[in-house]
Amino acid sequence: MNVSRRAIVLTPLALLGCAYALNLVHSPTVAGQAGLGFWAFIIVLWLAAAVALSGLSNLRPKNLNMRRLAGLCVPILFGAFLFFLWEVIVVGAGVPSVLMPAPSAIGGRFVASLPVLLADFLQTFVKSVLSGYVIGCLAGFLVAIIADRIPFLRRGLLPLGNFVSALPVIGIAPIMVMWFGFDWPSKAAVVVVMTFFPMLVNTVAGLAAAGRLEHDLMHSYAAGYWTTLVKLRLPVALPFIFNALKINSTLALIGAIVAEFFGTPIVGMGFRISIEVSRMSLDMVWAEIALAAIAGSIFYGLVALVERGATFWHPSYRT
Amino acid sequence: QADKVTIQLKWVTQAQFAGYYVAKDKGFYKEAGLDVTVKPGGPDIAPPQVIAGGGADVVVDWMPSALAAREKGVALVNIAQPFKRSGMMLTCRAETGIKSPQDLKGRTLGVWFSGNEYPFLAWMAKLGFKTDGSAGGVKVLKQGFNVDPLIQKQADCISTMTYNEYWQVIDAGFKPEQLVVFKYEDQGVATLEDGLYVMQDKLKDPAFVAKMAKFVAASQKGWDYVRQNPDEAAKIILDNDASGAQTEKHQKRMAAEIAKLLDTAGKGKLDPADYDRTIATLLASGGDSPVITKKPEGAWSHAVADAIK
Amino acid sequence: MTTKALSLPVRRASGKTSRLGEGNTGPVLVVVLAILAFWYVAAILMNWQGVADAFIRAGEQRSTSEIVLATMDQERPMLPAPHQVLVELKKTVIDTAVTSRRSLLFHAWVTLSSTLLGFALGALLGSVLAVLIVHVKTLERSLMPWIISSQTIPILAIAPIIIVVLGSIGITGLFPKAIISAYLCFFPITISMVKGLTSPDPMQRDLMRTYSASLAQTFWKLRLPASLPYLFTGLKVAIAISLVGAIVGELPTGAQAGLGARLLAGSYYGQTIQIWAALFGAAILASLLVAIVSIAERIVNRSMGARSA
Amino acid sequence: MGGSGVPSGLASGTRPASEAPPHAPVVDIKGLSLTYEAADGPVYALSNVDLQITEGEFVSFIGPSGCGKTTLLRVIADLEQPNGGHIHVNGVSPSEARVRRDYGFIFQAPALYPWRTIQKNVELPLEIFGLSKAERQERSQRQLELVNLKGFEKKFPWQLSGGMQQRASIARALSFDPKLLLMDEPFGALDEIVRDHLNEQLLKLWDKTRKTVLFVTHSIPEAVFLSSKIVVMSPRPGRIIDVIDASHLGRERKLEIRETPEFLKIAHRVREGLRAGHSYDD
Amino acid sequence: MGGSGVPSGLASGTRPASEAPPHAPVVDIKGLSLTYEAADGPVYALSNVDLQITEGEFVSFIGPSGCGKTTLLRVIADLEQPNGGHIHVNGVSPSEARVRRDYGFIFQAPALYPWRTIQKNVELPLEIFGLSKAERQERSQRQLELVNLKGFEKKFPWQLSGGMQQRASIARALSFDPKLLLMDEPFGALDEIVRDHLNEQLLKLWDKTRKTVLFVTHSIPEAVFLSSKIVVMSPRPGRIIDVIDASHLGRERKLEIRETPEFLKIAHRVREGLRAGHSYDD
Ligand SMILES: Nc1ncnc2c1ncn2[C@@H]1O[C@H](COP(=O)(O)OP(=O)(O)OP(=O)(O)O)[C@@H](O)[C@H]1O
Ligand SMILES: Nc1ncnc2c1ncn2[C@@H]1O[C@H](COP(=O)(O)OP(=O)(O)OP(=O)(O)O)[C@@H](O)[C@H]1O
Ligand SMILES: Cc1ncc(C[n+]2csc(CCO)c2C)c(N)n1
Ligand SMILES: [Mg+2]
Ligand SMILES: [Mg+2]
Repeated sequence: MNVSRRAIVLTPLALLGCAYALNLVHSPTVAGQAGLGFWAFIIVLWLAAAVALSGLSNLRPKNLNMRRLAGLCVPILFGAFLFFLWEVIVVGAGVPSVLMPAPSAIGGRFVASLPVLLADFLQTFVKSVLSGYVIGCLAGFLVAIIADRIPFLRRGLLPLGNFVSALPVIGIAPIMVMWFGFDWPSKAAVVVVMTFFPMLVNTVAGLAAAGRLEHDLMHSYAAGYWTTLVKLRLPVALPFIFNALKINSTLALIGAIVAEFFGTPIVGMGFRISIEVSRMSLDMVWAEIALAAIAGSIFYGLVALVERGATFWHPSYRT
Repeated sequence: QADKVTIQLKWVTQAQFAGYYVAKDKGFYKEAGLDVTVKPGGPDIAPPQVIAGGGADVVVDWMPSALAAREKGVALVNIAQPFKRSGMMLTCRAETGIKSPQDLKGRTLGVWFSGNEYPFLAWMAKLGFKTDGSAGGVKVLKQGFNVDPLIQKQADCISTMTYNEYWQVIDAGFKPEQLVVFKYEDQGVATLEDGLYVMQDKLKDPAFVAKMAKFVAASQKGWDYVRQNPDEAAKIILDNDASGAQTEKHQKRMAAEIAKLLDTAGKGKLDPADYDRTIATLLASGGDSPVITKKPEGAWSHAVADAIK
Repeated sequence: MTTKALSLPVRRASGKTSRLGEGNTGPVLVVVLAILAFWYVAAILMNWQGVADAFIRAGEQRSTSEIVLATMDQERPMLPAPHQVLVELKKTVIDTAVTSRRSLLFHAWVTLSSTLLGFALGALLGSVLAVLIVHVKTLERSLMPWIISSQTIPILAIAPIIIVVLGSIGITGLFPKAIISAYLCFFPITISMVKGLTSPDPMQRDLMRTYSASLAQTFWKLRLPASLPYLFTGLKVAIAISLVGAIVGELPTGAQAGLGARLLAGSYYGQTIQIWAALFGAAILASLLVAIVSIAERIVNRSMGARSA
Repeated sequence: MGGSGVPSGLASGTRPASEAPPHAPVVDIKGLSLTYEAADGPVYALSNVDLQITEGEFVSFIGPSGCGKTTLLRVIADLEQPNGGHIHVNGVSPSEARVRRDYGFIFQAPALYPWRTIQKNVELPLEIFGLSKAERQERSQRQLELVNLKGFEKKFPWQLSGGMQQRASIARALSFDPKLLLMDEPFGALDEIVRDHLNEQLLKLWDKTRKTVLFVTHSIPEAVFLSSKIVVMSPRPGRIIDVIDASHLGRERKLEIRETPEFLKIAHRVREGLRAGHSYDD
Repeated sequence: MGGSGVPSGLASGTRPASEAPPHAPVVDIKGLSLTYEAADGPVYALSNVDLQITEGEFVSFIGPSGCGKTTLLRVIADLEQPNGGHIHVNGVSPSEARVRRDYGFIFQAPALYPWRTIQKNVELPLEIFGLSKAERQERSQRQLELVNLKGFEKKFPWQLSGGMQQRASIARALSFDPKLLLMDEPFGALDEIVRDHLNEQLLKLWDKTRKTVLFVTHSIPEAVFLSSKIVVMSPRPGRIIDVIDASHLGRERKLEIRETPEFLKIAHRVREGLRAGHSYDD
């Protein structure tokens, strides 16, 4: 109780302090030459925020909606504080913007460049990532099934699956550009290669996860391979498969962006990042990174949401 | 006690940077009382970023990218310009029927970005071709690291360097008469390549200027040596290439071609006329994100060159 | 569910069929042969145009069979024929001393060392994060979204900054590459382990509660053993990704040595065969690493009483 | 898919004439033995087991824990491969019988699938056998009623008590009405009243449908009450030490017969056999 | 470390004087109720339960399947949080009692860890309580002997029969000799002989160590034979409908008392209560 009351008092105080610090750091006398006193103030704020946050996360309001709100507050405040630190350090210590731009600059750039960002997003995420992700995950899944269905192939396919597991992006990207041209299909192909292995390994492990008694039941019904697969083994494998989908959701994005370093039409998140780096427009680079982070997190969140619905019975969702 | 100097190159170890490797290998730096570390670059390395982060004392960069960095707050100053001429050109397959720059209209062109696109943009602006993919312009591809797009016919023309990619096209079975080349020098849009840049505030320190003077002089000695012994320079490059991927044939040719671009008269001292021409080209490049928006001030200095005894 | 507790998730011995054709050599051979055949056909088809073009450029008239032969003997093919890759592998692996920079083994070793260090760091970070997320409510809520965001940041974009920053505080060499590899590979471990650590069923957890076991005891005696099937799949994915990370990390460190440097150089100079050889090197390395994890998995499973499959 | 036949109980109409005549051996075992190979040496689970079960019999298996009752049922169900001896189920090999879906198996543990509701669990075999949705629903409703689980159709297994889970698994096996029922301690977790109730229901079902039932139990009264034949087993290695005929108690039995002298006599014999199978005799 | 105390049975020497006097309430429940929230509506598992159990009592719980026996034991063990009412275990809250390691729980299902051998499973609580290796081994050997599992120490759970697994879980709970034993149908999967044997052993143990035992069973004779008090429950919502004192049967009982009139009288009363809790009365 004590802890949470302290949190309720401390949180607004910390917020006020942060606002004051932000104001201070942007004033010409402090920006780039913040003194010891300023940093001491920041450290105090840090401590206050840490105490406030841990108190907040222990808060258990009776009301369900309030509880949801509290649950949402913690990560948001945590993130906001990270951004605050970033801003204060970059501005206060005068870090050159070519190394690390301030969040405020990035935000400004983000808003100012929305049309460009949208075009890049469509090119990279919608075209390359989504198509590559779907094909790659499907391919990994299907190969796992084939390997499972045909024991003879299993011992041949799985080692070969391992073989393609680490085909590095920078190796395959130029080849894919050569084969599939400059536009998004070559990036999608890179994503396919990158997402294939996690899905393969996880599906194989998932298909082996069903217990003996559950198998015996199917056996006693003389259920065929496919019936057993659909009614028993796939449900049991779902938690594994969703792990792969989650891992791949971020991997696909990295793959597509990196692949654009190796030849692309003049649009795309990777293209923008690579050219803006050399133009030293790090604020634009970080605006693209922010876009990638937002898109990736939403993508991941959707996968996690579907997972919760599909594997509600798994012990990890039963507290 | 030798002075330590770290130089960040713009690209991987190859004869393009032979002067520095030769100076190190032949002991020119040592004679000058310097202990030099040469850091090779790569597609992922932006020399201005490295120098701003304190990773190098001096960097090799192309002027457009250096000036872009300067506008973004990394106060780079050109202290020497060993390369007098630009080696960049656009190489087209003759069979496409391209004969003059006017024929480029509507074609697919491979262009290097990463700061190297400005001369191209300036040229297109001069020709009146749009580069944003709209009708009546040219179709631009961000070219990768090699000449495959030309060979695979994915592009009609690609960017090449006289000392490197052009020969890769030749090696791929093209005869010179099957190619049409447009040198940026000839098109009047050449920009300065491969200059030496340092951080502006460091130049206030006379000791640093003296050290750089020693460095530039010793490097120049290296370049002179390259010009006279291109084959030996190529060997030195091969010895220093950690990737083990370079071939002797290619590096010898590159050293020979590089020699043609070097400044022989000014001994690496930047000619303000070349500088002005580069600025003019860049200011003409237009587009919605121009590399520089105004004429830069103090972007070059003869302090180091003048300090050379 | 009581039934789950009765059996480790291990493939059910499918009686007679599983005994059949023990050993991997036979099946692997068949699959490899099938792939080789497919590959040759693909090589002929994909290289056809290039070869035909080359002959036309050379002004030579060739028969179909000659073109077919030539498709398997190009210097820069779209798809090199298997034997070309094998010859290159033999040249760079067997015919070259391992200490030479032209030896693929040398480069594989460079990459492997940063892979292993990166994997170790990543596994450590990944499991520490997973343990924290499973145990500390605050962290689960506040950390997970940021971990996910961190993974969507394109590594190649921030790798140079990491290198520069680490370089400016004096950390160079193996470590920066390992950091990049760790950054990429910790995520699969975290994801898999979080799922695995929460997979014991309620009754198994209740048992620990009745003993009023500490968090650490519950972790070591219940959560960790129960998480192993998930953990090992995570490790397999992670070690493969850490190899990718190590290779990617070689670019912003100047791509001086390692498989990444080979790939980049091969790509820069259009040496397709060299790219393929390096790709094979990476793939073989990955297979070995994954195989090692699989063997570890099997040993651990056996010691935990899993039925032999 | 795998199975070729719809189980007998699902076929509409009367039994085809081609099937084995009444009193043909449904289970025919000779010299059966089974050894589990374990890392620390073999476990002799069954040794030289001989057994004939004719159609329509109700056979109980009783014996000390670990004597091989479950193993024997699993061999008959083709879930375990014997090391030696002969075994025929309905005149064919266990595996053929399994593929023909000749039997229903109730496992010692409920083995419900946690992602399915209780109703969906009961309908699982019906789905596999390809019954229509309406038919499935009708059958699952009926069986859930029988085991007194009405109102729990939409629950998931982990929301049920131990005994309820076991009853759900009974409903699942009964739902497709197999001619041969293999039941491994189906009523172990049920209280006396429910147990008596289900015993009577099972007996009724048996009498009406002429099923053959193989029934593992630990309760001597239950075994005697239900069975036409009682098989007493003894462990290490698992073998049959007594086969007691109880058919003279008749097919239609009331709970009251448990007080009759015949009943008690048989029960006594079973108890003696059971005691002999144990190492301690206090 | 979570637990502060070594359970009473593990402390060497005699009981400290500071502990509660004999016949202090070990379990004290007033107006307890518990509702499970499920997607399709709440399940009222316990409603207004009152119960006092004093030290040294042997209390059996009997009732129809699904009436809340397991739930009640879980509440006492702090594995489930009640919605209402008061509950004290050894004078403190269930959670404090749990942290003090006041009790041992035998679950309805064996809940053995599949990656541990039988012996290691039995030693699990001892490891957690920090006993030395020698001590652990000595105790696990003794308990495995008691439940007749000698020779199976090195086996993994899936290599054991159902009844053997259950016995292993009994050995595990007994190994650390808790003063309060919560047993949820521990003997459900055991045959009569073993069951009788273990009943006697348990009774001896109880008499010797003055443990308090809470025992869920479905067997009326077992309940009457073992208990000093029998609690009869009824379902939907789970509540106590009868509490029968059986302490007058004495603490030292022989199997033979099952034939005595007192015994049969109590058994009859239990059966009546049980029957009342059921919906069907055929
Ligand atoms: N998969 C297995 N691997 C090794 N041994 C096994 C396996 N399954 C059972 N056993 C052993 O075989 C013997 C017989 O087991 P079974 O399950 O048939 O006994 P049971 O008569 O059903 O006992 P219970 O009444 O306890 O269920 C036991 O000693 C057991 O340890
Ligand atoms: N986790 C749960 N979620 C929802 N309902 C539950 C849960 N656990 C138990 N129940 C319900 O609570 C009631 C009581 O269950 P409990 O397990 O206590 O019964 P029981 O008396 O132990 O029965 P049995 O003798 O069959 O083991 C049952 O109706 C059951 O469906
Ligand atoms: C990504 C990328 N950017 C630029 C070039 C062009 N280029 C050719 S040689 C050379 C060295 C300059 O000193 C450069 C930059 C490329 N190939 N790839
Ligand atoms: Mg059994
Ligand atoms: Mg229960």
